[in-house]
Amino acid sequence: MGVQRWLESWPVYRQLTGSDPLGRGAAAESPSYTAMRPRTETADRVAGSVCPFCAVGCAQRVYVRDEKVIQIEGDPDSPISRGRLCPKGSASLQLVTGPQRQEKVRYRAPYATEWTDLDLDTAMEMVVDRMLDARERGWQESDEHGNRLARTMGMASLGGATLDNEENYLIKKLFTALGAIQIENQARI
Amino acid sequence: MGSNMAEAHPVGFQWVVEAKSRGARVIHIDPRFTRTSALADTFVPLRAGTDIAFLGGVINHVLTHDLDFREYVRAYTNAAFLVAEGFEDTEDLDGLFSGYDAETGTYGRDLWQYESAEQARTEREGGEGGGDSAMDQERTSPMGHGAAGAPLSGTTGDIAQDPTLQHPRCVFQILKRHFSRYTPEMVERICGTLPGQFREVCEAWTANSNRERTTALVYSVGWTQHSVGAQYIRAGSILQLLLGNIGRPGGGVFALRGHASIQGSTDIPTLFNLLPGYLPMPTAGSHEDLPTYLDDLRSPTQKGYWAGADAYLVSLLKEYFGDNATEGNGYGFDWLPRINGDHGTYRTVMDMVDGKVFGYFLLGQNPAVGSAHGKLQRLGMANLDWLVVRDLAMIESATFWKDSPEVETGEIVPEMCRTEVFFFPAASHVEKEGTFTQTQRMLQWREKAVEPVGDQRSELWFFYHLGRMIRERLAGSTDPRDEPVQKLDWSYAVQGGGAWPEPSAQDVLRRINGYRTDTGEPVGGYTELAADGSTACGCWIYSGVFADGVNQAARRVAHAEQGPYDAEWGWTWPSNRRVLYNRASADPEGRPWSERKKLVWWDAEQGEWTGDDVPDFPKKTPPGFVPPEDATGPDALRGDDAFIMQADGKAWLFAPHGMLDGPLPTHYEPHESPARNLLYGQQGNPTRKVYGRLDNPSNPSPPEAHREVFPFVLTAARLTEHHTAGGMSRQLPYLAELQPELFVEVSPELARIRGLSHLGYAHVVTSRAAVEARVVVTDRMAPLRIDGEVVHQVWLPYHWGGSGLVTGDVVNDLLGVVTDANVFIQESKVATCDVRPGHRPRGAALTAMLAETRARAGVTIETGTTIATAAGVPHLQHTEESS
Amino acid sequence: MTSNRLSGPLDDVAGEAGHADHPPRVGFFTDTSICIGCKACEVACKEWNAVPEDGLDLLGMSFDNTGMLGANSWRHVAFIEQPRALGHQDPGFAGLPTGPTSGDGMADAVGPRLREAERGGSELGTSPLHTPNHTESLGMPAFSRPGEGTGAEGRTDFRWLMASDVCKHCTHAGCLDVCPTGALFRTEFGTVVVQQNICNGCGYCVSGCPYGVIDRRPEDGRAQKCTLCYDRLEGGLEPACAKACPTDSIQFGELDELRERADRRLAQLHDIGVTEARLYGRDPDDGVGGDGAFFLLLDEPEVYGLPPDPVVPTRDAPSMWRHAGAAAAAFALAGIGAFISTAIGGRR
Amino acid sequence: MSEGRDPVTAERSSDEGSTGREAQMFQGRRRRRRGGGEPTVVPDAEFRSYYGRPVLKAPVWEWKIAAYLFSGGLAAGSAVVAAGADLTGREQLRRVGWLGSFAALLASVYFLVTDLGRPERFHHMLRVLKPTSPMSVGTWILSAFGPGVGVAALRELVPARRRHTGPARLLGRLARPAGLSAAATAPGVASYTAVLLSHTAVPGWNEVRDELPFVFAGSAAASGGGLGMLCAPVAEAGPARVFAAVGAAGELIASRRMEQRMGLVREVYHHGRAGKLRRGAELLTVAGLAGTVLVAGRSRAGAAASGLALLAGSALQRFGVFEAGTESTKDPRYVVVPQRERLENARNDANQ
Repeated sequence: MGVQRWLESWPVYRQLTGSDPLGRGAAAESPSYTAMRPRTETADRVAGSVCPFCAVGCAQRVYVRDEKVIQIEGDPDSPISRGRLCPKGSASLQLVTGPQRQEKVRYRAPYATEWTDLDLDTAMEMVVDRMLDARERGWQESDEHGNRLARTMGMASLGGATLDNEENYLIKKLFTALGAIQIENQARI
Repeated sequence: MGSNMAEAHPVGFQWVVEAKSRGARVIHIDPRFTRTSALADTFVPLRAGTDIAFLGGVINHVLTHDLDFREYVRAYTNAAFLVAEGFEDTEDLDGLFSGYDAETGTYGRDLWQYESAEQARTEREGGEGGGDSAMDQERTSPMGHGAAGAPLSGTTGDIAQDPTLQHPRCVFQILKRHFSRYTPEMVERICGTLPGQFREVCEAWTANSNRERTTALVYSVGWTQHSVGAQYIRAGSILQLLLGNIGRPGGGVFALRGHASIQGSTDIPTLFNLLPGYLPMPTAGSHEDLPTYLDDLRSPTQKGYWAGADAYLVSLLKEYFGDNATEGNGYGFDWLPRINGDHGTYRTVMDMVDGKVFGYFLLGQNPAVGSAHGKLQRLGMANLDWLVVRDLAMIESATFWKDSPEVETGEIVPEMCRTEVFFFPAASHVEKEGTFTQTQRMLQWREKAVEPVGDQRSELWFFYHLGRMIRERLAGSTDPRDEPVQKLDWSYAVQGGGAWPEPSAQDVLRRINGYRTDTGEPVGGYTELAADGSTACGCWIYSGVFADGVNQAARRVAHAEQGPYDAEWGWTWPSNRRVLYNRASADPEGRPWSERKKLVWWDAEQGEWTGDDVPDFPKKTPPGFVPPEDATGPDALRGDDAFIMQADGKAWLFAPHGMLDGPLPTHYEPHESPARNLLYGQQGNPTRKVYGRLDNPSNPSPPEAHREVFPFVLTAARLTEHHTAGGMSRQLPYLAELQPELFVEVSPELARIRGLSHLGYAHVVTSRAAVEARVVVTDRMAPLRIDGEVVHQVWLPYHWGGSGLVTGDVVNDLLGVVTDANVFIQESKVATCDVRPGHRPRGAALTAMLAETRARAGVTIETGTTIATAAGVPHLQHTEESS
Repeated sequence: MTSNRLSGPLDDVAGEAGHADHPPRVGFFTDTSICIGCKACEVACKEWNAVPEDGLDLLGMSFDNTGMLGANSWRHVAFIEQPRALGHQDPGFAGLPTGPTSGDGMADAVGPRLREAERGGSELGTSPLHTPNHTESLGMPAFSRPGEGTGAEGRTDFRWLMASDVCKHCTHAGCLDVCPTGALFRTEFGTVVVQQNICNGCGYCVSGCPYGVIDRRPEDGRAQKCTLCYDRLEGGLEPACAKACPTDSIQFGELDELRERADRRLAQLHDIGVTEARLYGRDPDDGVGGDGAFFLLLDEPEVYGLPPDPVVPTRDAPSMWRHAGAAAAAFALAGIGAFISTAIGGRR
Repeated sequence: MSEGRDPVTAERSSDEGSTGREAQMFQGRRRRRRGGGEPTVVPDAEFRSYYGRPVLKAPVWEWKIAAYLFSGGLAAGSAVVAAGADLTGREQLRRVGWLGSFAALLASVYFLVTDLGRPERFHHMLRVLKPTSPMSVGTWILSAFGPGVGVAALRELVPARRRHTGPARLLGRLARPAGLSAAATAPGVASYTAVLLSHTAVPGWNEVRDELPFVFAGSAAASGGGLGMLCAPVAEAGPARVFAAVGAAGELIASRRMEQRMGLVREVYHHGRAGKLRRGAELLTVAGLAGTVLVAGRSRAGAAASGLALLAGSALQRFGVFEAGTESTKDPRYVVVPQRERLENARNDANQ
């Protein structure tokens, strides 16, 4: 039996005994290819997403296995994109999983020539310190005519247009409450 | 026009290809033969920066040959309205409109108003003259979808009109006269477009615009990034209105926007002059308290939906400040900071250079590469106290202090650069949830697929916790300026535990949608918002996205399983409506203009508007409705007032309000142009912002001397294979390999003149910078004959910078900063330049070469700052004292 | 027994390869007349199949920086700029103050230099060697400065062709036939796939392919080419490139249906005046028995870098072996004869 | 081409070598066929290509494959000589033959295996027996050939003092049948390599498919005989000389005939490295043949020199053919022009 199985695993044997005498098809196929399946079938879950590049808004499906993204492709259900993606959208997997992604906070001290590490909590505290300081120094209570300004010109922000609406909402809300008005984004560019 | 759809929006272009296969004709009008042109039926070349001349020509063709869709024009536009006496056109004033103030370079617009039958037009405008232009600027919204419509009071009946369209002061006749100079011959002389081709476009456009057929107009930043950018879109809109192509299926003016949620970031703006939903930021002096603000925003007696702007604003304040916003304290209106001028990103960067700004946040943005005048951007950043950069990858704007071009020239020395830089790794689009708003105003929800790793966080997390920490710091403060922070409603739901939980985007969206302050129940739409504090709503135009407590943006019903307008995929503002002003798809009597082009119509039996899309009209207002005298708001809309956000219910061929540089589009030459304006003495946009500073030099343009130093027209754009400043593409091997190197496209003719060879090196030179690129000699580029003179155009993609897998010079360094006065968007689609063979000089030699070039061109701080050149006004130079 | 096992039309290609109860043969129809040259196919393919980046060289071939198909590019978008018209398209250049076309300027800057590359530029992404410096002229007579003339001598016609190339999955596949290990095999879908767990990198397939598609990946040692996303097909998914293609230039489906669709599209294009449209690889009577991936082209195949009349070498195999047999016989005779003749001639 | 020269004019001024051909190529592409019946002198006048890029992939095979072609042929030729010598009692010649054959066989296997991208998977060649793959067929032929040569050669390696041990005697008895079996497959070994090359899309190899087996078989005989002449005493080497002479003559005739029948690819056989190699091969083979006929029977040195010349000639022949094929893939002309002609002819035939 073992010999038989061993023999059957030999394509030449299958060529001689099977339907593929020339050994160009069924006889030559190896077990791992016979068992081949798309990796998307191994996904633990599929998240519905939207391409982050241009504003067409192509829908994406994000396949996740073991908490890692294993594939991103177009969602054929979308009335906008019908599952299609351009080269940038098609490169989303690389965008998300590539080695260019930074994972750690980096800090460049004044006059430094290199980056150093900083932990996130500390960095947040330092940013808060600096925001409050810049806000103070740039504060304008009123203009030359005495009109109320109640604002700070000490800090500014320029946002990308790949931020979510919810994020933009909080950004504008927080800065407005702080009196910071030079809050801009790509739409001005 | 002004769009390279196949390259910049390839997946959207599938619909164009599909339409073409069904017989649609595709015409591409652009300075350069692109991948879009390759698929078009007709490619029409024109000189960059002359689109208004071209469109004006088409408008003139339509008007002189009576080819407009007259029933549509008469019913739905302001063609019949009379403009008050005193209005003078560019025809009269050598390229200026009445009301120009040469001192400030602005218009007072009281002379552009309608003639009112009885009562005055707007009181404030009339009273103040030109003095309030700064205030008007702030109220003007970039890409304002009907917001800041004129606070005209009452009903259309108040405006004098001539339904025969014959009165010399009616809009139609004014339009006719205004565009009468835009003849095919003039189009040829200005644009370089040959009369045969121009006629072909005119005929195709008009023949395809009628009851049975509609024509769509697509534009992108090829239109907006000009010193006359807003008027480009106006010109397109006027033409589409004249031809009845607005509010109808297959028609429209499509702005193809370039970023995943750039529409969202204007709707819910991070823009200095806007609050969410195109509500203006309060202006110092003009908006001292809530009532004055609201009165300025809208008239309580105004017709249409903008009349409800008070409810939108109060609901926003209720969301901002929660229970702390009460009727007694004006709902916290006083806690809002005031603006009083240009606080746009370019102004801010110059303030950085001048040491007036201390800290800067860059949130997924890379101005060192992506903004005009890259050097100014980098020098600005080098003069900050601190800079926070949040991005997926290390970008040029984070590393400017060690590897920017200025380090090579010695203008930035790392050891002497003070700026403290924080780089925070950001979560990607699959590592956070939230909505993007795409180019057709559709919100689509993204689920979180995986958790970000390491220090990667969403902006939502970042700002939520900054807010939380700041509020904790300031909790005990008694300083009144800290009150807004203390009073802020920051009570967003969070997910997960610990000290640093992730805020719930869903909860933020729910509050953007709006809810009843008593029950917390989500509102169903903006019509339910009230000005009495009973509702809170973060963005009125998004109201309805969480209707019934359901995240409507997360709907993903397959397109195969629903109707033609796919109403159950995502959610489109306003009110999940796909086609704005779709009342105009039916005739004044409420019947579709044709069976083929039906969209919404009046169902007499049911007594309501119905159709394939959500009707953009009061549901129960019949077509023939005439409102009573005292009606206001939506109730005051006539049955044929299809443009429901406008105070007069009509689409504006002539804009009595809202535009700062003229009620009608006028061809002005770009700030940097090889040609004199052939239409008027006025060369460029007389209201453009020139920022005349030593660090922002301009190349000379006629009538200034020495334009021969920069003889060629420069234009820049995207490639399919890259994304803007490259932070999301040059870092990716699969994209970097597809377009690995910066190149400059030149015609064979220009190559011969300048001795350039294919794949050789060349450098493009302006008074700001020299950029080196590989030469691509291609038949796709062709010179044009402009008023008898041959003009060459060169093109570069602008995606490269110093970081990433593929690097190159920053094309945006070539540009200076000149902006449109309406929206403060820079003119980056056209400039002048020289092209020289070989590598550019490096280091000090580069600085010297640029200085020599500027000297040869006679460039000083004054160059380009004489913005008024028309006869009859003083020709003043608008320079700033540079520190 | 099936006929036409070595060449010629073959109805049941998977059946011939021993697959019983197999699904219908599938393939690609690439309609290049609607290709927008976006290269989504290249990227989607690489993302799915984890194909490595293939070099960061600017090739100077219009917008093509991939070069050709190879081990590290299983889809390749060709870009061709030509001074001729596309159907009734108006390219807008007539009457402009132009001079003569740059014509073959790009090819002149690229082609000759490639000959010096190790494999003549048939390796992917080879950049043209010895980039000219700026002092070189274009190699064209500068008989007039543009714009000085009347325009009469100027260029008028122009078109920009784009086409996504891919493995043809031939009915008679040269690569598959010569593969000595059985790594290359005909799948039940009628496609041709390299089994990466089998291939020993002999390189025979590289020379066996009449289209220059398959190649050996140097750092890996194995032969690589389009699998028509064999794994995806097994899951009922369409190949990554076809799925991504924004304009549906790349159409995936059952081959018979695709052929009908292509015939209709060809007729449609001819009707609207694009008379230069033609199908390539559609014909089962061609030298490879028809392609599983075929194309609608707007010019001669060689303009796109495709062989005009490819033939599977196997077609001539019987004849080759006959000649080899004769040579072997002659060799044997010579050997035997040598000894016999020496024996007859006497021992020296 | 020197750096910095104008690509077009420089090439046009050249009339020889590859640059000259490129010049033609680009002129050709510009010059579309003119109307009317004007006869075109150069058939490639209509040649067009994709930026001059090759259509085909150049073979990935290195020089080792050319060396393999030679060593395989040598193994086959030597095996025939050795078997004949065995049967006719020429011990020295037999010894030289088997050892030479075995060494050549080992070399060829070495060349073949190390040229693989994944040498450790060499044995995958034995997974299938594919009639459509000359390499598969060749593998099995070599598998049949190799053991016989091995046994026969092993016998030659047994030191004299051990020849009477049991295993050695067994070996001795096996050697002849083993050797004969090898000799029987040797013609296959000698000629299959020609099919191996021709059964490709490489124009330089495919287009010479009818003649190449004869060239290779002749070359194998010449090298096998040559080795005998080089290493065996003149007295025993008679058959080797005849074999070599017939082989060399056959190779020369077949090679000439091959060139006469070539189309456009003649260029790659004439120009460049391939041309040099082939001219060298012809020269050495002619010299070796002349030496074989005229002096090898009389002078040990002459025989050695002639044998060496034949060996070298055979080797250069293989390298030349190999190189020519490789060259023919680098220029799209050799692919496009013949195919275009074929299509034109078919079209003309159809129209008549």
